[in-house]
Amino acid sequence: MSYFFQILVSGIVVGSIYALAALGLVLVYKSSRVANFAHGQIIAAGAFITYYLTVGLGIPIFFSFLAGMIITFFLAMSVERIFLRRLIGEPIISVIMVTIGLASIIDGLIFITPFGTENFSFPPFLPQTPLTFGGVSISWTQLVGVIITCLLIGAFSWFFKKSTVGISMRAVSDDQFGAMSVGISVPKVFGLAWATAGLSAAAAGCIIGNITGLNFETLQAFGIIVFPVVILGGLDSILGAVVAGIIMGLIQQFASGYLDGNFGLNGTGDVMPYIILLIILLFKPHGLFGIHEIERV
Amino acid sequence: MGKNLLEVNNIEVVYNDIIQVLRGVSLNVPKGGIVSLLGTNGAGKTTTLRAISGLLKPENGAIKEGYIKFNGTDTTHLMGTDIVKMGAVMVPEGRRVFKHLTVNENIIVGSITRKDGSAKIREDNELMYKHFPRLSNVTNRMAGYSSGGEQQMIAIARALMAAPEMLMLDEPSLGLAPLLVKEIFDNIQKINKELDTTILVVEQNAKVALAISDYAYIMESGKIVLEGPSKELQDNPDVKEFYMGITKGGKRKSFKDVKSYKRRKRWM
Amino acid sequence: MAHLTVSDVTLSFGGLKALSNVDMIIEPGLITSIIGPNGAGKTSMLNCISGFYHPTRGDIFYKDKKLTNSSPHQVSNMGIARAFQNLELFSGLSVLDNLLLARHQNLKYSFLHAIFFYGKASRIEAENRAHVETIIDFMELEPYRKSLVGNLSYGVQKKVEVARALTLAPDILLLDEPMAGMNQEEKEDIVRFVMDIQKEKEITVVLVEHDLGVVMDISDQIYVLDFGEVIGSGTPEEVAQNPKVIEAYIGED
Amino acid sequence: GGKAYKLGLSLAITGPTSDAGNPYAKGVEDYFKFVNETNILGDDKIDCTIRDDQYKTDITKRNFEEYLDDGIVMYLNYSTGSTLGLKRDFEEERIAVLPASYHAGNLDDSNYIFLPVASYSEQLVALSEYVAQNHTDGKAKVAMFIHPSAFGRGPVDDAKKAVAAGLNLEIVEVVEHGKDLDNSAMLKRLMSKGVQYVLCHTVQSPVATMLKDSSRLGLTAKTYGEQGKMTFLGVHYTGGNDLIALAGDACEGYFWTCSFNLTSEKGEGTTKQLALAQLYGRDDKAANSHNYAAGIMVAQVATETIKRVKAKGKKITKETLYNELNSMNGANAYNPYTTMGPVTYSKTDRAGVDMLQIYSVQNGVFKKIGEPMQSKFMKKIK
Amino acid sequence: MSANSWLATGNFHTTYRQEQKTFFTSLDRSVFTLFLLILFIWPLLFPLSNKYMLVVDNILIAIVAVMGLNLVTGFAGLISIGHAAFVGIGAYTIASFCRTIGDSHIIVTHFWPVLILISGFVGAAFGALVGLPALRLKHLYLAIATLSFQMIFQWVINFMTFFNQGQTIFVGRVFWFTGKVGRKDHYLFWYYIILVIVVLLGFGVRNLLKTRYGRSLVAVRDNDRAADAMGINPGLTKVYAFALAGFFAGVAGALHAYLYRGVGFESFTLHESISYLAMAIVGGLGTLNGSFWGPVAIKFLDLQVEHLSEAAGQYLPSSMNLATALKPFSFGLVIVLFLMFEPRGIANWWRIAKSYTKLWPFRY
Ligand SMILES: Nc1ncnc2c1ncn2[C@@H]1O[C@H](COP(=O)(O)OP(=O)(O)OP(=O)(O)O)[C@@H](O)[C@H]1O
Ligand SMILES: Nc1ncnc2c1ncn2[C@@H]1O[C@H](COP(=O)(O)OP(=O)(O)OP(=O)(O)O)[C@@H](O)[C@H]1O
Ligand SMILES: CC(C)C[C@H](N)C(=O)O
Ligand SMILES: [Mg+2]
Ligand SMILES: [Mg+2]
Repeated sequence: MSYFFQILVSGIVVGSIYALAALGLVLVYKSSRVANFAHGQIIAAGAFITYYLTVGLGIPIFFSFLAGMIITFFLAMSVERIFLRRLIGEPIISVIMVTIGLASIIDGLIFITPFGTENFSFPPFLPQTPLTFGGVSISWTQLVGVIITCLLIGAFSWFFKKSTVGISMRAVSDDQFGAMSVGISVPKVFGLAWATAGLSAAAAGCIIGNITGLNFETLQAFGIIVFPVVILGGLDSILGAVVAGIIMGLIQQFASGYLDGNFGLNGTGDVMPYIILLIILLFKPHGLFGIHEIERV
Repeated sequence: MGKNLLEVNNIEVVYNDIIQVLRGVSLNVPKGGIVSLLGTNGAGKTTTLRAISGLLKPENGAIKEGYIKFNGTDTTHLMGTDIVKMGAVMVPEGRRVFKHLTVNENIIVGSITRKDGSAKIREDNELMYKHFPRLSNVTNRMAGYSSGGEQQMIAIARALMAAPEMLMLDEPSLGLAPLLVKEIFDNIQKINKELDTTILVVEQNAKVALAISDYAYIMESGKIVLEGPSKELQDNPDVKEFYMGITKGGKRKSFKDVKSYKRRKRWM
Repeated sequence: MAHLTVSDVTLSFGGLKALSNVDMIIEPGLITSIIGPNGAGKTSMLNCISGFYHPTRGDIFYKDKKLTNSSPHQVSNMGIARAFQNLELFSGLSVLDNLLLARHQNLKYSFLHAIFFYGKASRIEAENRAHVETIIDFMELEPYRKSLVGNLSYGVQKKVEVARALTLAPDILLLDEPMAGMNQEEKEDIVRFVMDIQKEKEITVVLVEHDLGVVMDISDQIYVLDFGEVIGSGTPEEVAQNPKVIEAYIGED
Repeated sequence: GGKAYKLGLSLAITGPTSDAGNPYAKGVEDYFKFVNETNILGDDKIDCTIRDDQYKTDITKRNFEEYLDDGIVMYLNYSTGSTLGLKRDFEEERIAVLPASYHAGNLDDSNYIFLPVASYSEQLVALSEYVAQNHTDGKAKVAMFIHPSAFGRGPVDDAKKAVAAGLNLEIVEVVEHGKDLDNSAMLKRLMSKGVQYVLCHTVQSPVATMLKDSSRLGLTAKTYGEQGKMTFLGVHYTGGNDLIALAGDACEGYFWTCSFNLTSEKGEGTTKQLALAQLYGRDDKAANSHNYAAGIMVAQVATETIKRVKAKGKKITKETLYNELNSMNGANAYNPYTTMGPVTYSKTDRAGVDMLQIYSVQNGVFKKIGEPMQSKFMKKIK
Repeated sequence: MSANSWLATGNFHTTYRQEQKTFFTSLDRSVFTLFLLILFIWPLLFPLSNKYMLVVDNILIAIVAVMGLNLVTGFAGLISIGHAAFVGIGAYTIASFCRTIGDSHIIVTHFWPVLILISGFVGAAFGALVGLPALRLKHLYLAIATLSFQMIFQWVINFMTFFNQGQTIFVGRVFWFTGKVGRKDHYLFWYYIILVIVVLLGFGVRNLLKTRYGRSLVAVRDNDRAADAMGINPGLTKVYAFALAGFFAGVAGALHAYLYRGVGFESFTLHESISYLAMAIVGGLGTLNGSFWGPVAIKFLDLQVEHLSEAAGQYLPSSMNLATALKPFSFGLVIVLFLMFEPRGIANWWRIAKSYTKLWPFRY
């Protein structure tokens, strides 16, 4: 039984980290309807920046974590400013392609640094002994990860529901021209969306980096892994990202916990999310919490 | 009536660098007045409003000649946001409410450019429901599900939340049932009186537009072809026939008769 | 025999009843108008007929064929065409292509013919092009033939909507506020088209429109909807006298 | 002026596995530079083009064709996928190839691929033998933690064959890992099945994640074979400084087989390696990487082969080099300073260094455990 | 017709059939024929090294694949992030034959044109299957469904022993009338084969686009509700679009298998899917000639960037890292800059250039 609960808890913990990684995609999509294929690179960049601040400059981890998030915030904002601003109003697919190109550019930049090919790990700064409850254990890193996820997600949910700026960001995704007519600066909204996405990506990068060690390939792959999560959640729903993240985390853990090694199957944790996603989409074509396009003819 | 709040001087607008739509349009809107702009399809009315509110760029259009002054400041090449901040807000053609936002969220968004504190904004928010009591029942519904008339009201309320000095409306009566048209135009008049908001309205429904406005312009093929106080235009026989469907005899002419003849009036 | 019969149709969206127990008979060869306040369910009615919505209850028959659960393309293949209230054009295509698309079901040649584009495909395409050209003439769209629809002004786009529906060569044409956003003169043009469509092409017309002048002048029969219910029907004279209709829709003048 | 002998290397300097490919490329580059600068081949020079293929077979093929067009006499390759994919071209072109992939399948139906060191299979079997020998009570229960691909699965089959051939251990489970962020459940399952040893054959990153999980769950053995805990062991690409970098303290006590000398154990070879790195301004990370050593090693073998052919007064061609490689045995075995033992090739044996050293992480560096060894079962199951 | 058939200007069509022609003037036709002729004889006049011939062949295969992708994504507006998997399906169809009957079986070596066609149909079948979600899903949801297909494809190939767990499955050398095609002529031989296929498929697409089968694709892209009302079954059309794309991909995959004489999963990964998308977009979505420009541009860019970074590496200190980093960097930069300034792709330049000259072939 404790095996089952361990899988359950691990699934939830891993899932909330997925949710955090997915959050950035949701934020960008929510205002601009663009799927950002460079998200994984931003996650990696955020982690590397934080690492450099911590180890290279010797800043205490708490501050470097914050600083890493802030730097990535501005980094993402300038990426939007420089590369995506011109494309406002162009076909979405061209914009998506630009993010793919961006991913390549960031790859190149990271390959110039040692981070591209070498491996690092954060110095341990949390207690190493895990928290154990009745045979189920989670590590401090994971716990902190879950807490940060909860904080960020709570903050963003509030922001989009209640603040005028948040509402205006949703408005932009509904109708850009309408938004402009009431004086919303669409470019500013996009900049802000990217910036906040960068912030959450940095947080996700640090947490993942703490768990897996800092390996560019691994970190950058999260940009793709989170796609089934955001789609399942419904693309523009923050709550959706959380729920879907946890579902995906559970699926992965249960798949590798119960399927692998049985029935001649193996490595199912990587493919199950996609299969389940397809099945769920058949019944819920807008994901679990995605808004239904209001289509009236 | 005061001095001119808006001054459009001889503007020429070109889309995609080749399609010239406005060929020297000039018009003035006095402070506190209601001015209507009438014209045939494709005359360039919408384009004129876009030019005034700095929203040509997203449509790949540009002002090539002439200037626009709002409140004495040259706004010819300003962006939409800045023009809204200066106090000129447009209610776009086809309403364009934010479908997936609730009615109240739609209205709140209108205040994005304001800096005068949340208390004042909340007050105005309440005020909107006084102006449009119909909306107070549906504050939390998705705006996309509202009826055409409700959407028009939402769009106007949203624009009013910017506390504008001048409100521009592009065909507010489009697709509305007769009773609602009356309601909307009553509202427009009330807003003009109570909030002292200057109004520029583009309309196809010449009858109602001329009834509430002080002054009117008629536009065709990118030019102003006729202008004058609304009262006078109402009595102009050509306007009567071609914009209001009233025959020379003063009776409404029947649509059944259009088949037999086809005559067009073009002002040159 | 009645052309199109709507019998006891109810349509609900969650709690909201867009149509309740609506009965209608659309007589062949006539102009039937549906009027009513905004949100009364007029468009929903057209949507039910054309297959975009499926009634929660009740049935719709066309020449004894039940089309209650048909999808839009099936309905249009049966000869019922429609123009939309909120422009649903192929805005990235030219006027010509928009109309050619409406000929889809009339182009009967195989995929292989299409790939090699010999004989049949080429001949049929040319014939259809000629047909489309007559519609362009009829609706006076010549100057816009090659323009991108999305760049046209609202009024012209509305005309293209009607033209496109007409290109389907339907038996019944459903028009949803074709004159919205037009001034007097342009309305007169559209009225002229509609009447020609009915008389010359012998097409049954169902018209949804807010301009009472137009509706009263040209309809043979009118149905008035309010909150999804039929509150009156009959000839224009009958409807104009109906107190319920005056209260809900027309208002005292 | 002397002649220039053309060689080509195609590998992943960017993209997947570039953490290994990058230092590897540096090793090759530096050693050839050294050869040319110190006139090891007299007036003759080696002109080796190095090109990135981002771990994609299609690009590797393109690079290979270009090298052929240029007239290379020996080819250095990298990944398992491309080595297998180009196998037929190697046969047709009759060109000797030294890959960085030690996949046993490289040797099947092929005459021109020369593994620099013992195959992954041989290494995994050797590790299994080590476990079996050093386990004290009864049969050792082991689990395999492998890469979800042919690269990961191949050696497991050989290990199973060895068990069938009498190797005294029990393979309880074979885990193909995904991109898991948490291995707690898996580790607990292995524990509950009584697994005492986990043999890894994959790349560093998943191993690092697993070791971290195990160590925080307190499942990692403090000493080899500790009762009620798990001892982790792994093959070539699971270890090295990269693992230490990723896993930190969590990899204390990790066992690893490798045929290369590590700079953490001072010796004549490693001194030379470090000197070479210093000569060409490499940073510490590259200098101390066993992948750097692996790169140097293939360059050494290539150089040595050319040198021997030259010494015999023959022309340097694809053919003469191939024949020379095949006779690199017995008294002619070659001893590069980077490896644990001599390189021996013959018509029937195209795996180079057969000696394996077991290393273990102690205080953050890999330290030698015992003497170099050789797998016994590998010969039996062939 | 009295007007000069060689000039475009002052030339009016008097029947609708004239408007359907691929070439409006004899000059167009002649220039195009000459162009084709050049494509066929240049390799004989200026023999290329194997490497470059391989590159050229690769471009042609990519053109086949991208033509398909352009049909589904460009014309029908359904973003597909799994196109490489379809190409893979084609390649693995050939591989399956090799696994079951042997890679040098006469069917594989002699009847390869049939096998290529079969691969196309298998691709089409999978295309239709994967297109099924398009009945319900839209936009990015659909795009990610295709991404899922990509992932599942990769997993299955890597998992199944029948597919050699993703490791290379060899394909034997083919025969031509002159006998076995050896290593020396291999790339040249396939150049001609693929070129013929490209020309045939190109004309096929060109024709298709003039007919209901092409127009319906564009209709569902622009407005699928309106298409529905016009009597076009949008669901079926979308499935058909995917099937069409699958066919092209399948053919491309089979060609890839024969050209590389082997099939391994690395050639059909997500990364490749994204490259195909890049080619389609850079070329110009929704244009036929874009399907030609895109692959040429991207592969050429790839080569140039490689040369550049290698050349730069010679002058840079600690060369390798910088030089190799330069590759993804400048590659991404060129694509991004290009799209920033020409989001409609090269086809748009082509259109502009053409409207200046009005004299060139391919009046697409
Ligand atoms: N984005 C655009 N690109 C190109 N041409 C345009 C664009 N928008 C409008 N036009 C053209 O400009 C002209 C004027 O259009 P506009 O929308 O201003 O007319 P309007 O007077 O508002 O007409 P309506 O009453 O029908 O709305 C039309 O001929 C139209 O085709
Ligand atoms: N897809 C839908 N989902 C939910 N509610 C809908 C939907 N379509 C229509 N409705 C509701 O059904 C009612 C009738 O709408 P409908 O569009 O038929 O009105 P209408 O009579 O055409 O009005 P108008 O004159 O403004 O066009 C409205 O209350 C509308 O909000
Ligand atoms: C880094 C590579 C040489 C090893 C890799 N795992 C492969 O065999 O493909
Ligand atoms: Mg307008
Ligand atoms: Mg309606």
